Amino acid sequence: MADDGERSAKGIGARVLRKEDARHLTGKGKFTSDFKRPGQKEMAFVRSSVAHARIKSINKPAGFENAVFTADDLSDLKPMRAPSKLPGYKASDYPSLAINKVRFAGEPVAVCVADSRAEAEDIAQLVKVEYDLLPAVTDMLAAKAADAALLHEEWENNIVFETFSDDDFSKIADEATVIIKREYRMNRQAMNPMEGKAVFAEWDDRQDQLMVWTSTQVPHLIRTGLAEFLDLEQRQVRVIAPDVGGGFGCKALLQPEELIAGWLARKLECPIRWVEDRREHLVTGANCREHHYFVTLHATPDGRMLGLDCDVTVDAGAYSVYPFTNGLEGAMAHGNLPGPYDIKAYRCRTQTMVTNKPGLMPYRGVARPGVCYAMEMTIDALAREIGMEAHEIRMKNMVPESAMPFMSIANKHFDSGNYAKSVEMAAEMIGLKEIRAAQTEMDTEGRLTGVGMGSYVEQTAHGTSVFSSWGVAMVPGYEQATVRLTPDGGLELRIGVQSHGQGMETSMAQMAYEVLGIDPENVMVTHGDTGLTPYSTGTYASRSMVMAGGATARACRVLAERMEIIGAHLLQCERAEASIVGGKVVSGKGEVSFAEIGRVWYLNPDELPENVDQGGVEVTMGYRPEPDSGAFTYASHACKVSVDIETGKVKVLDYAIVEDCGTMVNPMIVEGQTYGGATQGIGTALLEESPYDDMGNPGASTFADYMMPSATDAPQYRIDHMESPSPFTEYGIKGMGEGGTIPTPAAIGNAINDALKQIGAEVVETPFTPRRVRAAIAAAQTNR
Amino acid sequence: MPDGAMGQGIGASVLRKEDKRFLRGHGRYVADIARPRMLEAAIARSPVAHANGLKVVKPPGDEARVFIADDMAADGVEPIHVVSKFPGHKASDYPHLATDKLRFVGEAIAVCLADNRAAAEDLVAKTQISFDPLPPVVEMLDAVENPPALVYDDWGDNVILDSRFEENVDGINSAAVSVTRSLRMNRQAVNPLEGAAVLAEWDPRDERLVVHSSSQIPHILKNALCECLGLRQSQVHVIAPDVGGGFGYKCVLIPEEIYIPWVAMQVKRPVRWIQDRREHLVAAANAREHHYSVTLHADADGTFIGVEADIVVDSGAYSVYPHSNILESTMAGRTLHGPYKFSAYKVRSRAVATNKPPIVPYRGVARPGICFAMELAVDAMARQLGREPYDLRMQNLVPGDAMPYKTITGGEFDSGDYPEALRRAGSLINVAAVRERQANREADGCLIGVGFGCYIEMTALQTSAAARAGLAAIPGYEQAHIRLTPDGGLEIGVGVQNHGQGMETTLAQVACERLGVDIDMVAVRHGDTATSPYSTGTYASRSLIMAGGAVARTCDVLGENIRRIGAHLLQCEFDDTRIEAASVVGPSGNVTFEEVARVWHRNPEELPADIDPAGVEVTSGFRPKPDNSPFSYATHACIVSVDPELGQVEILDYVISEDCGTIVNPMVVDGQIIGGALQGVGTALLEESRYDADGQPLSSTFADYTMPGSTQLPKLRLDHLVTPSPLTEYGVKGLGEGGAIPPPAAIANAVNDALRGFNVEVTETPITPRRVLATIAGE
Amino acid sequence: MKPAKFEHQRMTSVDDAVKALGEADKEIRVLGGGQSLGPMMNLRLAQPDVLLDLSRVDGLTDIEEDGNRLKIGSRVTHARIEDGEVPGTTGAYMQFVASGISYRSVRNRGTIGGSVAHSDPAADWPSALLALGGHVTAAGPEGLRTISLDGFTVGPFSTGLGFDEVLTGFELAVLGPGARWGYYKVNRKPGEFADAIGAITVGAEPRAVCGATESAPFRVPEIEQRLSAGADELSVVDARNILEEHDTGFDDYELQIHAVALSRAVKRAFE
Amino acid sequence: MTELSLKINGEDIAADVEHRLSLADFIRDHRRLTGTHLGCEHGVCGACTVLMDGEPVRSCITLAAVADGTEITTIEGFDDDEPMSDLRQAFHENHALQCGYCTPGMLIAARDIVTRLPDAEEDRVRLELAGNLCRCTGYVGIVKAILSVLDQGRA
Repeated sequence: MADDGERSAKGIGARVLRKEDARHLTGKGKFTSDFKRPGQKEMAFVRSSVAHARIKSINKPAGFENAVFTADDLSDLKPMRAPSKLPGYKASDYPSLAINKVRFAGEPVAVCVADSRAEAEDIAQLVKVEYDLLPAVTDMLAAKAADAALLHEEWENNIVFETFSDDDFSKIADEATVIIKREYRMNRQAMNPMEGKAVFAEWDDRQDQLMVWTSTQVPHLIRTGLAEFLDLEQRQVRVIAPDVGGGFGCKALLQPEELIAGWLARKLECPIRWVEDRREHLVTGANCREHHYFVTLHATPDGRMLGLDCDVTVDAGAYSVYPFTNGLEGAMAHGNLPGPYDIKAYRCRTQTMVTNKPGLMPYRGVARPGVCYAMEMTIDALAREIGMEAHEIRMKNMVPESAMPFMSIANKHFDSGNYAKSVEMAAEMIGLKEIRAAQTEMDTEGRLTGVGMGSYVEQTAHGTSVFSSWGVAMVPGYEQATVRLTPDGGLELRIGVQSHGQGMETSMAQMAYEVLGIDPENVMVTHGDTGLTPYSTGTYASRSMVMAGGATARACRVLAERMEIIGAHLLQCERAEASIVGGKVVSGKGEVSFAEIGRVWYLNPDELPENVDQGGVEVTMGYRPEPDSGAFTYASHACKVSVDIETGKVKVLDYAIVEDCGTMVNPMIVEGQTYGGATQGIGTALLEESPYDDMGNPGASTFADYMMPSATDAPQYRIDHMESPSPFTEYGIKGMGEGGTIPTPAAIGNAINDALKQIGAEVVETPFTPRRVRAAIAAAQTNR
Repeated sequence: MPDGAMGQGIGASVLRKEDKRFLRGHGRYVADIARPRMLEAAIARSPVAHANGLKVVKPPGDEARVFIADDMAADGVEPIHVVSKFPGHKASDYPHLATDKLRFVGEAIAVCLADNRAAAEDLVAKTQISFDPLPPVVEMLDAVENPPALVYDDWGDNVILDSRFEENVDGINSAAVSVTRSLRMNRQAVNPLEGAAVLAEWDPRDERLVVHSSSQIPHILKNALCECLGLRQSQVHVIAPDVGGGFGYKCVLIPEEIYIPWVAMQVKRPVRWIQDRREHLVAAANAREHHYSVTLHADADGTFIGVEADIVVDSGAYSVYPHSNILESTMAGRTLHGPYKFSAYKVRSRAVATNKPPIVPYRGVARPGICFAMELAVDAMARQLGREPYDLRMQNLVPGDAMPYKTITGGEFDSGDYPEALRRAGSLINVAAVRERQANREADGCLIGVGFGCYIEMTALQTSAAARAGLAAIPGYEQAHIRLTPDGGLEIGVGVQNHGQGMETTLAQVACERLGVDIDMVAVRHGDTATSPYSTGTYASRSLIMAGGAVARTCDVLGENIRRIGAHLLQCEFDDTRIEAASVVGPSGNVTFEEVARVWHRNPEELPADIDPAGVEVTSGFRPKPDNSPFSYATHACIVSVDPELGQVEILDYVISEDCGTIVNPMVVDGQIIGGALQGVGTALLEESRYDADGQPLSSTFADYTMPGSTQLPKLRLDHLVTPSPLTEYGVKGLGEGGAIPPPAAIANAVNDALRGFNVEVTETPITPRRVLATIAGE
Repeated sequence: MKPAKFEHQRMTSVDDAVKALGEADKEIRVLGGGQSLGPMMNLRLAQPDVLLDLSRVDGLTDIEEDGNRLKIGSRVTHARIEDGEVPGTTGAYMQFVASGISYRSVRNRGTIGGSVAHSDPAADWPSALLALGGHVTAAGPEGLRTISLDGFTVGPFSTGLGFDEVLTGFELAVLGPGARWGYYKVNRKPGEFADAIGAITVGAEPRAVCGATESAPFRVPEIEQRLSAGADELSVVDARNILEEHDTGFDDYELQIHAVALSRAVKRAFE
Repeated sequence: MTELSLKINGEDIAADVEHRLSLADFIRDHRRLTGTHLGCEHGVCGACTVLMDGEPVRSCITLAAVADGTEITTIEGFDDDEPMSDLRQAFHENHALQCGYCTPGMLIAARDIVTRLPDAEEDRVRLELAGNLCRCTGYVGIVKAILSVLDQGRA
């Protein structure tokens, strides 16, 4: 088990160095944009220069009529449509190239094809599009106005989707005499994996199949979508995700460019490549995080939180993405707002609005950075109000370990863990007492110091029942893994999820080692290829290690049984006497190596026993946790910041994390995921923003305008682990890929507000830019 | 038995799925695949048949673009070892590139690389080769009896294996009549219209070698690459894309399949080699060359007693992987009996090394030779006894009621009615009418003859037999991998390779038969070691038996999981459901596979609790039980006209009555048989790889090597018996090779029938006009 | 994105470049290190027809002290200045400025002349050199001329160079050993363009520059006077008040950070 | 088209390329050395960093035409380079990479730090790294890896 100190050298719990490193360190990784085929052509897009307009005309430049394609030319390409069973959800079409109307600046209007990207851009520059401008809806709150322009004219308003749950607050009214009201905003961002989107499509006549290499987290879903909208049979599409340079959610969805590349490859009978450049990403990929909250917290004067009342608005942009829709974020906000706390009364309304911006996508953490930020900032506001330490309020209100498993007020089925302990440990690590002791002094450059915390629970690897309750069209079921013993005794392991930095080529091999004792070096993990791997909905929702890891364990166990039968025969012993130990089949009579079993099955089947399984040494097996309500990872982050009062600039000075993702397969990878996530959270908190002007023009289209966290922005994190195995999953693993990013905006916001409390200023809008911090200080100083 | 009633299942003449791409020129062969920065290879080859002291001087300035055996040795590349467990077999290594000794004209010496083939050939011209010539071993009988030299110095002789097959040898003494003949089948090249081709690249991302090769056995090639190059299995990916004919030539490893990938690893760039026709005709003249001294013993009434033979097989210079250089000689020795009953057997068979390209198992493998020998001996016996050859055959064939029948050499015929096949062929060719016609002179002065050829073909070599033969690749359980796609179609992965046999269609038909899925919704993927389960590949007429059986069995497993989902959706008991026309049918209604697929992939919340988590993607396997092979058989009969002045032979009529068990696709079966028969006509009348006394090949272009064309064979008439094999799924038997087996025998017998007035016999293929005239002249 | 088509011409002499500029009938740009123009071309924000590449022109990469003038060739890279090739107190000042420009791999290519000629208001050299004082040297059809740095930068992407002139270098004031300097840049992250610059030198006479404005950097005479009068500090409030008297178009936040930049530059100068 | 002759990873190369072609696209698409990555094409992210005459430069905003006569080293060209070997091992051991996209540029920048600034401490390392973006790791492992190589050098 995980915490008994008996960790094996290579199995679960071992800090095995990553197998995938070797190729990346030598520049031998292969990303989609690295593909090249003789005769290939490249695409460049003519994108809408306006946010909302009717298209009057598109004029193809003379001489290039056959190199430019518009929606009219692609009339047999169906628009994307992601249905949802959520009551009241309004489905809409997402055309790959704008049809009649454009709904955000950057929307593809026409595609140009040439031998090189530069030449395709030359043509794109010559395409003239005339627009009839419509009023742009650029703010989600303004989108609610009765006279707001309609994005989808067949609707009566701009609301895509609403959720509402009410509760009787009278039951707490007597006790809850402290009422805290706040308004928060988390602004829009782009996810910015270092490799943008890229697709390479080629029609393979031999297989009668469209081959699509694409930078995706969900190859099987892309396959399904491509077939659906290109009107092909599923067997006629094979999707391969080669090395993927980061995803973080924006590669978990089908994109118009993938469909268009597929369409063109078939139509033009040549390979087609498209590589999203950074400007395209920043303009058309500004698609996440944008939430607005009105929060009212009802509490007792001694810090007991009793009631939570919230109106959430989600800016979903113009279109609904396939397959997860734009309804997911609102539903998740609703279900996650109360976080790890045991609250008596909960009322929540979420409204998801369409606006003239790119369609909302689920970015790492999905809705939870927003809800955690709203909840945790409000807790600190309560703490300041009643003069209590915020971490004490947290500990006091969290669901206790003794109550596990616990059904939360938002119907989350918490499986295990000691939430309050994580708060206590994080406060200790950051040195809360010492900071308090030194806190009042401003340093020589006019900087104030503050400390803040953020806690969360993250539902991970939630399965069929949960996704089905969200009404999405693509519900994950049994995750599968295929294992194959090779003739030399190696193992091929095939999984339908996709690894793009998470180190699954290593951690899944560790899983195989745990069951079979086979050295991870001899395990080849194949992923990201619909032709080679069993079906999977892919990598998202922090699900891969739990799901594909579980499936790997199950498949390895079936294979083990088959190898034991062969081994027993070779050892001339009873089946029951043979077992797998350390990568061999062992009995009292001796041992047989896997290589020997491989040799017999493949090269000398004359030596096989009669009772051998005819399925051989290749097994596909599936897995789903039972119950499938998810394994809940949780953590508390604590940070210390300095605020330059004169410039408003914030610096993170120290950062402590205490997390519990159940049994850790590879602690090194767990830590890497956490640090990376937290740094993205720092981006959300302090730097990253995709602003729009009133016309809906994007204000950040290069890395000069859009600030990404650099090495100077990230602290040297300190981390500690708790390990409460999930009772529901294989080996007690919980998902953890996303969590690091969830509480960071809250922790940093709380630390800033802690620093500013003597001035009486509060920040309430991310990113906490120098300008916003200065504005908060100036407002407080004016009020004084 | 299934009758194709569904329109697409077993027995239906479904039009081929693979046609679409070929008819539009969109097939994808190795030569159609290019890569950025690819280099092309040309090979410097041996100009002599036998020499030692090889020295190579690379072209000055281009040393880095030329690779020789020393370079490979320095890198630790292992030569091809072909092990055989056969006692007495003399093992030898097959060097990828010649080391010190040269053993045949065309043997590869150096690989030269350039941006295009022409420039690579320029480098070949600049590569200096020197050596000390040795006397060549050209004629196999000389090689045994009077060797001019030793192909392998340390062997002491040139005999690779001397094997004897003897049962009740003394029984021969009771024979009343004996006839003896000395017969020869000459060397050929296999000549698929696409020659060999290899494109190799090292994928640095996965540290994996990716090899495209025009191969029938991608998985075996992968094994060989691992062995020779010291790579792990996970480091090799072999793809056989569209393959332009194989016929056996591509079911063995050729050196290029090792050294081209190795060279690609050295230069870190993709390297392609496309065999040209001249290379094929010179370096790959490697099939069929047998010599028989055969004596047939019979009772006075013509009942066969025994056969006695001394067989010599010219196995060329090296032993090929995985089938070795003794497959032909041992198969010939063990199964010379053909479809006939014998009580005594005394056969010696020797595989002999010569300075010619190494022998490979060409369509029919040994059996065209033994059929030629046995059937010519039968006709000779008939003439000796004054009997109709037809009658003599009828008298001696194993009868249907004897099935299953243990042969004198220990084999077992599974099923069939051999005499019936002869009867039907006889009635179609109408022997009586020929005899009548022969009584009158032909207006053009030609002579008419009728001839028969009967054979049995063991199809789908099985585990125990292959193990006995000591082969390097022993087939076991053949596997298929099948997945239900999210729209209710099927993707089937099989490890065999389809190169004209129509398996993308016929294996889909098997799945259709089992599950009722429209074959347009079935994708059969093959020829790729990554997308398919392991298989020893396509050879020995095994694919439809083995892969077809595996598809059927795997469909059963998949079908059960589908039924479980269907039963849940129908809210009925599992046992009350069945599968019909891609639907699960229950007492109260149907659910389509599409619906089942939707539930599994997109809405698993609708799945039953007892679902097998293995789901709708299944790998399972098949092997006949017991571990025996089904035997196909047929009788070919033909009428020829021989021009006694010019020696030309014309085929006037040709009939085939065959039994390959249950027919999956009659159109494909007919196509295979006709194609095979025309290759047999080539063997009988046209094709020959001739050598001069120095071992120099004389047939290096299609001007010297005559291929059968559209005029060589009149419209064939085909008749099918269907005796399902008790051993296989649906009773199918293999049939890919059979068509090529008896034409040399049937045609030679017809020619001899025509020439019987001269009291002479042709005894050697091809039966060229020169040979016919020489025969008539008594030379 | 990729650049629109252009012709890249390798110049072998300044005269050839001047000639080419004079005769041009299309958009023609001089290419220095290309580190500012490169991104703009990649975004197709700049679409010149011809680029004149000066990398093969001799004599533009020299650094020499000549009495009270420091001569620096236009093609001297930021990295060389960062590595201390410019001598003396001026060198120390310039070293500090250079090390804050973008990132090392950009500084290896980017040149001081290119930066000043490109005249991005958020760039460092236009402000930093204005605070130092001296001249730009430019080659034109009439030969070499010198242009005072005061007023050389006119506005965004606009300088005192004629259309047919090539910036060949600088003649800069030499700060004595006792001279003081302070340079403070407000930006979001290291290497990013400045949101505000305060640059102070106190040599023979004090110079104070407010940079990273909407337009050209400008000298702040009120601060220079205070420094001349012996002030060794400047409060943010005072700086705000002074800047408010200038026509800057700053909003409150911009005013604040420019005031802070000047205040802290003074502070650094006298630390 | 313009003619180039340069050395890439020790190999003499002559080529005829479009004037507007970037050094990065020349390396990647023409020479098929795809270890050099493009992350922004406006000189900010550092993924495309290569050595030109021994110094790190941004290949995305450097024209191929300008590289005429220079010596370029890409990530594929450091097989026998000791600082790079040390850095690779340190990156591996410190989990300094996840998706691998920024890694080639990051390594070349790191090599510049350890060779040019042997005395650098953590703050300086972070400052020098500010021009190379990594979206995955939070820079924790990268900074540790570089510091460990610097420490080895100082030991």
